[in-house]
Amino acid sequence: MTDSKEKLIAELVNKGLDGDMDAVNACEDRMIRAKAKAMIVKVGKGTAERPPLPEAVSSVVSEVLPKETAPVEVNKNVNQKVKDMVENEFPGSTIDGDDFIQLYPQKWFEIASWLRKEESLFFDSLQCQMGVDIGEENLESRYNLHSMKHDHYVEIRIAVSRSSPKIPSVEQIWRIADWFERETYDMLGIEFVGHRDLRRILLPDDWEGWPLRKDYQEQETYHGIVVPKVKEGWE
Amino acid sequence: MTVDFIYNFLNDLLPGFLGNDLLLILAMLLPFFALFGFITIYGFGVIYAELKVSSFIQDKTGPMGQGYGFHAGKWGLLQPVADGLHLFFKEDIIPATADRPLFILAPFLIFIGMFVGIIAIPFGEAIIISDMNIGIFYILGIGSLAVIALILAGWSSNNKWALYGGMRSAAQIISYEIPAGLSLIVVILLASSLSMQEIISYQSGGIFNWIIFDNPFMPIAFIIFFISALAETNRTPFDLPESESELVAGFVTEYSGARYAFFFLSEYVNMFVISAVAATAFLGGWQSPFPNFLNTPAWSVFWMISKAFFLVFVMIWVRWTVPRLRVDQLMHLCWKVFIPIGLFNIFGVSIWTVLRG
Amino acid sequence: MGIVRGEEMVLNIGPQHPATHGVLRLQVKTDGEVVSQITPYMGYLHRCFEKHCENVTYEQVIPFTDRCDYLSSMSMNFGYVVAMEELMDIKVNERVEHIRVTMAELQRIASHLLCTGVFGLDLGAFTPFLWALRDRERILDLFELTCGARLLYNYMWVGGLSHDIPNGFVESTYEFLDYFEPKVDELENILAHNKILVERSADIGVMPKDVAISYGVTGPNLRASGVNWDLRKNDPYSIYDRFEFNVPVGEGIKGTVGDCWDRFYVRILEIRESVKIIRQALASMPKDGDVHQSLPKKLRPPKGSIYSRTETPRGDLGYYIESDGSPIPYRLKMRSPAFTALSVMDEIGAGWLLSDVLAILGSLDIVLGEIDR
Amino acid sequence: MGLLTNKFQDNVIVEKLDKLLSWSRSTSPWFFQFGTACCAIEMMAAAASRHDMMRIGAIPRSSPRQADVMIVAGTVTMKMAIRVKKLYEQMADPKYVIAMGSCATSGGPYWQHGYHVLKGVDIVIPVDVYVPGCPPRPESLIEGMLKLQEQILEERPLTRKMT
Repeated sequence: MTDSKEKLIAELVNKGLDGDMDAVNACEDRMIRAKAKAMIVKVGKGTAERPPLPEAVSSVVSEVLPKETAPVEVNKNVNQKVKDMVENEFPGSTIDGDDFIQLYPQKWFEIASWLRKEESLFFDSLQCQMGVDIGEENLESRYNLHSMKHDHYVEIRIAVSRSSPKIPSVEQIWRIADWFERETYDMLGIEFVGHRDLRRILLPDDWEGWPLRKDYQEQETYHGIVVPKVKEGWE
Repeated sequence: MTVDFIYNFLNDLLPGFLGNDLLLILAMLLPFFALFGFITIYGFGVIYAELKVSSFIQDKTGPMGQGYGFHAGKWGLLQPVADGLHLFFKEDIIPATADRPLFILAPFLIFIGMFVGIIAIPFGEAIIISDMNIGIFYILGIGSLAVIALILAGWSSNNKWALYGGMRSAAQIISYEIPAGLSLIVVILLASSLSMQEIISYQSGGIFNWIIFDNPFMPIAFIIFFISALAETNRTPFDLPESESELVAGFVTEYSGARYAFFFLSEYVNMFVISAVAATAFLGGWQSPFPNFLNTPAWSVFWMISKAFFLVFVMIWVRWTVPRLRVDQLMHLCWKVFIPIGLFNIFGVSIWTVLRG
Repeated sequence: MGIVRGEEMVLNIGPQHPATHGVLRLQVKTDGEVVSQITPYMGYLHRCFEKHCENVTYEQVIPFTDRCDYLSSMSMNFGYVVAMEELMDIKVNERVEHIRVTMAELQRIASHLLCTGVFGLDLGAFTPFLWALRDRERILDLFELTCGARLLYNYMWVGGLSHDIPNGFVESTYEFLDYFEPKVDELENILAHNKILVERSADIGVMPKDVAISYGVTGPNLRASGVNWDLRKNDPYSIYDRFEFNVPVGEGIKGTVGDCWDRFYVRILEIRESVKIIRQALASMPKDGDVHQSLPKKLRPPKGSIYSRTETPRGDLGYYIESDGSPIPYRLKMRSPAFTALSVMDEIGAGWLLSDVLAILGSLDIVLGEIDR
Repeated sequence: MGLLTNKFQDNVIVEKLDKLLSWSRSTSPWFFQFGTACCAIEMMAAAASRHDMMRIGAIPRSSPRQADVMIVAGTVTMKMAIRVKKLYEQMADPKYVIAMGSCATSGGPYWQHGYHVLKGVDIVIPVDVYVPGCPPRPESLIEGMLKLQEQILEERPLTRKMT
C-alpha cells in the first residue's frame, strides 16, 4: 500500500513540476495531495531531488489514475486487430490465420510481455494454455488470453516441430502459466525454454512417453504393475 | 487410610486366619481391583456417552447395535465393549525405526499417571483410598506425568506427525498447569488446607456454601480451571496434539491395538480425574446440594460421581461444538489472559479473606 | 546475534491425509510450526480425461465430465453442453434453459455446503460438516427424483436434457428452499461468527487482487479478493442475464480483503444468491416444451475450435474443443478452476503456521478429480 | 495376537473364545478414512447424518494403524497404487479391504483408455468385499459393510486350521 502511494506521489510531483497542477489538485486523497505539494515546493527550493518517474505502471496505480485508454474494440474477439498490432510492433512474427493469431515461437516471450503491458490490450489473465498434436509433424501450443480490465480475449497459436518442440516459457509473465506449461510438457512433451521448474506434473516422474500425442503407446508395466487391462476371462 | 480400614476390618473378620503380611497385601489389592473395575466400567460408559452425545449433536443416532449376527445389543450398549475387545486382540505393531523401549513404556506410563490420580479423590466422608494432607498437590503433580508419556510417545514413534503431537502437547500441558494451579491456589487460600477432604468439609451445608459461590472471584477461577482442564486433557478446542485434520492422529499415529487402547482410555480417565478435582474444589465434592438432605455415605458417592460426570458431559459437549485453536493462540490465551487474571484473582481473594476476617 | 534458525524439516502432507480433500500431496518445508515453502504434488487421481475424450464420441464425453468435478457434476455438464451448443450453433428451448439453471444453482448450493462444512472440519469443528451434509442430502434427493442418480448425473445433453423434470419437482424444490433458508442462517451462526473460527481464519492467507489475477484464480476465491467478476454477470451464458442476483464480493469484514474468512463467507453469501435465482427460475419456468426438442440425431460439429467458459461453484470452467468434423473430438481440454486455485498455494500459504496452511487449503475449495482430470 | 493365531485345537472353550473375538471384530469395524475419488463423497455421505454408518459400529479413523477396514473409495491410479499398497501394509492385522465402486473393482469407466488407471485394486492388495456402482449409493456401502461383518463373524481366529 505504501509502495503504491509513493509511486503515486512521485507521479503527481512530476506532473506538478511539468506544470500540470490540476492533476495534483484533482487527487482525492488529502494526505497524498499534501505530500505531493510539499515535495513540489521542496524541489522548487532545491532541498529535495525530483523523484524518478515510476517506470512500469502497475495495476494498482492504473486504477487510481485511469488513463484515457479505451479498449481496442467493443467486439470481444479482437484477434484481427491485435494481430495487426503485434505485426506492427514485432515485424515478421505472425503467420496468416483465420480467427486466431499464429506466431513463430522465437519472439513469443517479448510479444507476451508486450501483450501483458500494453495499455490498450492489457491481457492480465491467461485463461487457458494447451497443447495439441496437430499432425503433420507438428505440435501446437495455444494460449487463450483475457483482459479483466477491458474484457476482451484473443487466441494465440504457436506451432513447433515434433522433433524438437521448444517454445519460450511465459511463466514469469502470467504465474499460472507455470502449471499450465508443466501440464503441456507432461502430456505432449513440449519443452518450454526458460521455465524454472519444468517437471512432469500429473504423471509420475519415471513415466515413459507423452500420452496426448496421437502416436502414444501405453507402456506395458509400471513398477511391476500391469498397465493395460488383461482382457482374458471376463469379456 | 482406607487400606488401614480394610486391614482392620479383615483382621477382625478373620483373626489369625492369614498372616499379617498376606492380609496387608489383600487389603491393598481390594481397593486396586475396585478401582480397576470402576475405571473399566467408567471407560465403557464414557466412550458410549461420547459416541451417543456426539451423534445427537450431529443429528444422527450413533451406535444402534444394528449389524449382522449377535450385534452390539440394544441401543448399541455393547459397542464400547466390542471396540475395546477388538483393540486388545489386534496385531501389535512396533515400527522398525521406533525407539523400542520408550515406545513400549509410553502407554503404560500415561495409564499409570491417570490411574494413581484417582486414589486421592474422595467419594465420601470415609470413601477415599488415600486421604493425603497434600491431596490436591499430589493430583496436580501426578497429572503432569502425562506430559512425559506424551513426549515419549511422540518422540519414540519416529514419525513426524507424532513428533509434532508430542511437542505440541508438551508446550500445551505444561503451560496450562499454571493457570490451573493458580485457580486452585485460590481454593486452598479459602479452605486453608491442601487436603481434599478438608476442602470438601469447608463447603458443607448446601449449595450456597460451595466454593464457587463463596465470593465474586470464584466463578472466574472455576472457569479458568475448567478451560485449563480442557487443555490438559487435550480436548477440543485444545486438541492440538492429536488434531485429526492436521496431524492425522498426533502422538498416537503409530500406535495400534492395545497400546492405542491405553492412550484412548487414559484420555477419558484423565477427564474424570480433572472433573473430580473441579467438583471437589468448586462444587462441594461429595456434599449434597441441600443441607442435611441425602447426605448418607452411599448418596455421597452418587453426588460426587454425578458432579464429575456432569463436567465430563460438558467437555464432550464442547468438543463437538467448537473449532480448534491454533498453537500460538493457545499460548496467547494461557500466558496473556489466564495467568494475569489468575494472579489478579489470588490478590482479590486474599484481600477478600482478610476483610472478611 | 541474528535470529537463530533451526534445521528445516520436510513434511509430506498426503497423499493420504484427512485434510487434503483427496489424494493430494503437499510437500512443506517447516521450521518448527512455521511453513516456509509449499510444493504441491498432484496426479494421484490423473484419470486420463483428455485421452478418453479423444477416443469416445461427443455424447460419451458427458459422463466423463461428471466424474471430473464430482462435487458439482451438473455444472460440469452445463459447461460442456454450452460449449458444444455454441460450436454447433444449437438453440435450446426456454424450458430446458430454465431447468438447467435451476439444476446448476441447486448444485452450486450443494457444492458450497460441502465446502463450508469441510472448511469447518479442517479447523476442527466436526458438527457443522455433518449439518451441511444433512442439508446436502435433500438437494441430492431432488436430483435423484429427476435423473435417478445421487452424485454423477449425466443429466444435461447437447441440445436438451436426458429427462424432463418429474411431476412435483417444482413443489418439492419450493419446499426444500423454505426448509433450507433458515438452515443457512444456522450454518452461518455456528461457523462464520464463531469467535474461534474468526480467529483462525481472519487475516490468514491473504490473496491480493493482482496475485489472484496473475495466478488465474477465479470464482469465489477471486471474488473474495475483492474483484467483482462472475461470468454469470460479466459474460452471461444460458439465460442468466434475466435473473436478479448480486455478486458477493469479499469485503474484509473480519480482517483483510481476500483472507480465508472472506473466501469462506463469500460462499455462504453465494448460497443465498443461488436460492434467489432458483426461486426466479422456478417462477418463470414455461409449462410446456419438449426437453428433447433440439436434440440432434448425431453429434458431428463442423471443423473448428471453440473456447467456452462457464461459472461453476469453483470458478471459470473452460472447455477448449477442437473438432475435425468427425463424431469424435480431436482434442478436448478442460481448464479447471481448482487447478489454478491450487497453484496459488505456495504464494499465499508460505510463511504461515502448519495449521494455517491446512485452513488456507480448505478455504480454496479444491477438488482433486478436477485438478488431475 | 500373532502368537495365538490358529494355534489351538478345536474344543468348546476355544470355540467360545473364537466366537467372542470374531463378534468383537465384526461389531466394531473401524474403517480407514481414505477416499481417492468420487466414491469418497458417498463414503462421507454414508458416515454422515442420514445414513450413519456408526449404527453398525463403523467408526472412521484417520491413521492406518488403528483401522480394521480399508475402504478403497474410488479410482486408484498407477501413481497412487504404490501408496495404497504401503498403506495396506501399515494396517494392523486383522485387516480387511472393501473395494468401493467400479473403479476400485475393475477400473470402471476408465478401463479401456485409462493408461494411468489401475484396473482394479485387487491387482495390488487382496480385497474382501466388492461394492459395485459408479458411485455406489451409501446404502450399497452399508450393505457391503454388513457382508464383511458376516464374513468376519464366520472366522475362527484361534482354532488350528485343517490342512
